[in-house]
Amino acid sequence: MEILGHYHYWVFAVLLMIGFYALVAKQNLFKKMLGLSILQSAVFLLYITMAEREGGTAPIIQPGVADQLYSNPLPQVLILTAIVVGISTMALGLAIVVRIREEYGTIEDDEIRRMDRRP
Amino acid sequence: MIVAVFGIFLLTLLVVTAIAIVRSSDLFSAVMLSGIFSLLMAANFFVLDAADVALTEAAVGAGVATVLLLGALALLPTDERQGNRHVGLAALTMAANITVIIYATHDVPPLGDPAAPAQQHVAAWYLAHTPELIDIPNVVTAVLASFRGYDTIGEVFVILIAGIGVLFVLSGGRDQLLPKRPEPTLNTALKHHLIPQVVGRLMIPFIILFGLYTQFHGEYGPGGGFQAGALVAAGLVLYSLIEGEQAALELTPPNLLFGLALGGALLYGAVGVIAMLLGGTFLDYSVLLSDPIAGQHLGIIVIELGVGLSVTGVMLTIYHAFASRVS
Amino acid sequence: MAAVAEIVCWALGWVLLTSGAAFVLIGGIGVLRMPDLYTRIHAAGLTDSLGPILVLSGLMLQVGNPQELFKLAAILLFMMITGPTATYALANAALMAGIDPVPAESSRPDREQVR
Amino acid sequence: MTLASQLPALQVVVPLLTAPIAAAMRPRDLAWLVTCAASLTAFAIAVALTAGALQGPADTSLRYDMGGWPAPFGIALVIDSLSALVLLVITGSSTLALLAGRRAMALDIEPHRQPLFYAAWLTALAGLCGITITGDAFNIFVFMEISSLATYVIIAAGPERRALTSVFKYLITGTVGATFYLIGVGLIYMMTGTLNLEDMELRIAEAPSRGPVLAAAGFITVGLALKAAVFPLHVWLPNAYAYAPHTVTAFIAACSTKVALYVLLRFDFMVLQANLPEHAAQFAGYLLPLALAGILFGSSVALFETHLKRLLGYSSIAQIGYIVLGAAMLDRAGLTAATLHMFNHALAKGTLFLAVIALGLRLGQANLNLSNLWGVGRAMPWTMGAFTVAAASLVGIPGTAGFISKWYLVSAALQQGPWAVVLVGVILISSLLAVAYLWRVLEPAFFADSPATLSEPIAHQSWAPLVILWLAAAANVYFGLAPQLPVELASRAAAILTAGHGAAELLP
Repeated sequence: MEILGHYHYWVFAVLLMIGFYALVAKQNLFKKMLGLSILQSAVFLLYITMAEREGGTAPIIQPGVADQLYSNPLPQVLILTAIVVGISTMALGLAIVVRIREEYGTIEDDEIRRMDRRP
Repeated sequence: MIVAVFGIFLLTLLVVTAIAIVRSSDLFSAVMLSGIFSLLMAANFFVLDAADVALTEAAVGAGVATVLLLGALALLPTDERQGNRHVGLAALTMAANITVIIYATHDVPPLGDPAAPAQQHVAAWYLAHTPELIDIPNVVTAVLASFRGYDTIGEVFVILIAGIGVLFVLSGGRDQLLPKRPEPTLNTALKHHLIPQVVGRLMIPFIILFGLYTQFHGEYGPGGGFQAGALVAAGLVLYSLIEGEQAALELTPPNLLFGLALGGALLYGAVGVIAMLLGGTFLDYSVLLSDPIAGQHLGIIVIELGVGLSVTGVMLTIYHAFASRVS
Repeated sequence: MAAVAEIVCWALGWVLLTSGAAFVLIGGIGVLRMPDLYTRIHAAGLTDSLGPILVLSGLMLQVGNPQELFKLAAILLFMMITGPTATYALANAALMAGIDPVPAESSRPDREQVR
Repeated sequence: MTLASQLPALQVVVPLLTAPIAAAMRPRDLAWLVTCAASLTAFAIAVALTAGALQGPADTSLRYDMGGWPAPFGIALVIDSLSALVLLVITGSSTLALLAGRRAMALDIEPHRQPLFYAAWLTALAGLCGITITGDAFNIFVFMEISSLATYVIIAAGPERRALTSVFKYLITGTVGATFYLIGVGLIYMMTGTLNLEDMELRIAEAPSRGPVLAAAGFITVGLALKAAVFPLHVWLPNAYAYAPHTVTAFIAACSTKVALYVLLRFDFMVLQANLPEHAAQFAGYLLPLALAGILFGSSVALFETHLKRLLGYSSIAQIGYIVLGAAMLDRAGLTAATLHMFNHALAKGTLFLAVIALGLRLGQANLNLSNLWGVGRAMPWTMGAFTVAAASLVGIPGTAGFISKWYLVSAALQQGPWAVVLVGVILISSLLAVAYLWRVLEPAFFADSPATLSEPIAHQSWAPLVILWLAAAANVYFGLAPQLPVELASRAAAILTAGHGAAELLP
């Protein structure tokens, strides 16, 4: 039962770290953006997991059904917001990456660093 | 129990996909995999009884995000030069972080626990009082649009600033903001491929119809302005892919799209300001009409419309900002 | 009588679901085992067309209410239109990109690994 | 409701809703005008709110229920002395930078991009005000993202291509910081079932287990420290400051890291430490050494830096160290010093960057290496005069605002028992280093022989930037001679932060 009850949280931790690894270790700026989106998705998972309720349904009130259990609407609302924030960040980040490519001719971090060091 | 077992299957796939995204050196495959990642995530949200979030993740994460990534990738080199840096540092932080999180979560309430604090207090209040205070079936929409409407206006401005930002950043070093008249030869994409063109034309009206259904059915079922905006935008992106960039820009001129984005955000804000003028606090829809519940309904419909317009406008503006650069 | 019909629907539904799942599985194995892109598309087409058709028909037999039946039918129609189109677009794009099919006599898996 | 009771909402709504209007403005000059008007209105509202916060007892606070829903169910705005002080800093620096920077921005940014730029500026302003004023943990995240995205946009307006790489690094760091904050809020929500900060404070004590809350405290502290550029998480800051347009630097250097620090203080002291005594010791145990290291590191690197804006950026890292140091003392005196230094450092650093705007108009955007500043003091005596006043304030010369907060900081440090000597020693050494690195700017500017590198002015000199610059410099002196207002606000803020706080006597 311990495994079933907490597996979601472990996956949250693992996804978070996969995203983090891509951010730290990958040189390619586009790959970093993908890593960032994995990182953010991991947090969505955390919130939606805590909203789940055993025997519940999606929080859409069914008229006339007494004693129906619903999952928690609040974290779902928060994550709707967070998803939109995520896509906004990604769009802006991609625009910056495209401009970096136009100015530097590459999107590999270490090459850019080398070009910056040689003024 | 079933949920948990099924969840474990989906989650394991999710981890495998995430690893594949990071490891893949071909960025095109990485983008496709990230689309799969979002779909798996959406399926997972659905299993966890979060219908609205699942719909949003599918429309935004798997749909719009993939289109944006492809649009950007068309302007970028598509293979990653191999070679990782700081691997030791990354591994160390990862190990430390995983330990902290697993320590933190080992005594949190397990999945689905009805006695968990998160299920009490505010959440229980929302579920109990939405029927009498707002009287719409979808509690997610009620919380999103009314109880936490101030968060949602912030969200609209986040997406608006993303649109403004993409236009601003991509216009660097150019003499115009928005593509006025692209080359006729540019990006004629599927013009000469009969089957996708015919099928695409067939699908577009249905996609937009579904978008409108999502927009106006959001009080009763999963949906709302964000999902609708993303769906309508997806339909119009499909149009642009089939008929070419130029035809799409003639159908929806860039100024119109940007105007929609600004106008949607202002419409949302105007509802709040009108509520202030009528003697309520900002975004207090109850004062809009003499009957508070009718006022709530009116307020929610109008702000959801504002959100939908703004999201459609911003998504298409961003798409065209990338697509019109491909030469 | 109604009860018998229900049981028949339920059983038939499970048969369709299971066979649909089997086709999806076979398609998946095919994608891994086939030697070149075009044959792999063929295998993937199986997961795109026959699999969902069987699975969705199975589900349609099992749900009772007409609203859900309609939704499932709409999804089925949608998949029957988009699936083949996607397969076509993929094959067409591959051909345009200059990927040649592997000739029949050399289509051994080990050859694929060398390439 | 009266206009006065609507002020908390208007503080955010005015700049927020003006942003789309500014983006649509034609002709383009109107965009600047509209932006200035909105920023001035926001400043006026902040002044009115401060006046309100100063009336009545020390822990007085003004509340506003968004959407008419009561606090834990809706989103509440809370204005007390602490948020009033930060609001003054944000709106003041935005207004001064806008007024002083019109010409510089007209040169830096092509006319057709200007409406978008000003819209982003207003959104950043609204986002920062929104973070400061809200009483809801998730709402902080939303407005943090608004302000961050808008800040990335206005930094990316920088004329050199390195602005893009700097802003990309800032984007990654900022998003990771915000994500960590979001994880922390999620873990606390799991344990308390609420998002309202005050409600959280009450319910955390009843949390079924401590582990998740402590981990949440870690995530929130690290996330906000990333945003606030607390050493050693500062790497994004110097380049982001250096390659942004000068006007943007004047705005964000004065307030964006301060706002992250403000959230850190509010969250840590009011929500976490009040209920977790062991967390107070952890907070001090980790942050005190980091603050000391940051002070010494920032000042030392500034000593060898050759680019004026990067030098000032490293100096900011040291100054952020002072603020964290004050907070890590955990007592009222330390917190008073920390909040006071937020105000005074914003004043001094803002003035220095306003002077940089004027220098940029004369020398060109890119020529701000120290070697290009030779003789500039004689060519531009008014600009460099104001720069000198602000530099004196940054060092902490008596008679300037910087002296007041250094004085409070040293007095607070002296109460720290056996550690007092170390703390005071570090503060004194760092002040000496500050004298040294600022002298490296001022000495050649005034006394070097060769003004040969000075080319013809890039732009026709105008009086507006100088007037604004001297206004800011005069404020540095005024708040040094008559510091009642910021001191009063800061001591009230410290009282609010330590209220109901059993850990005030816990020393590291």
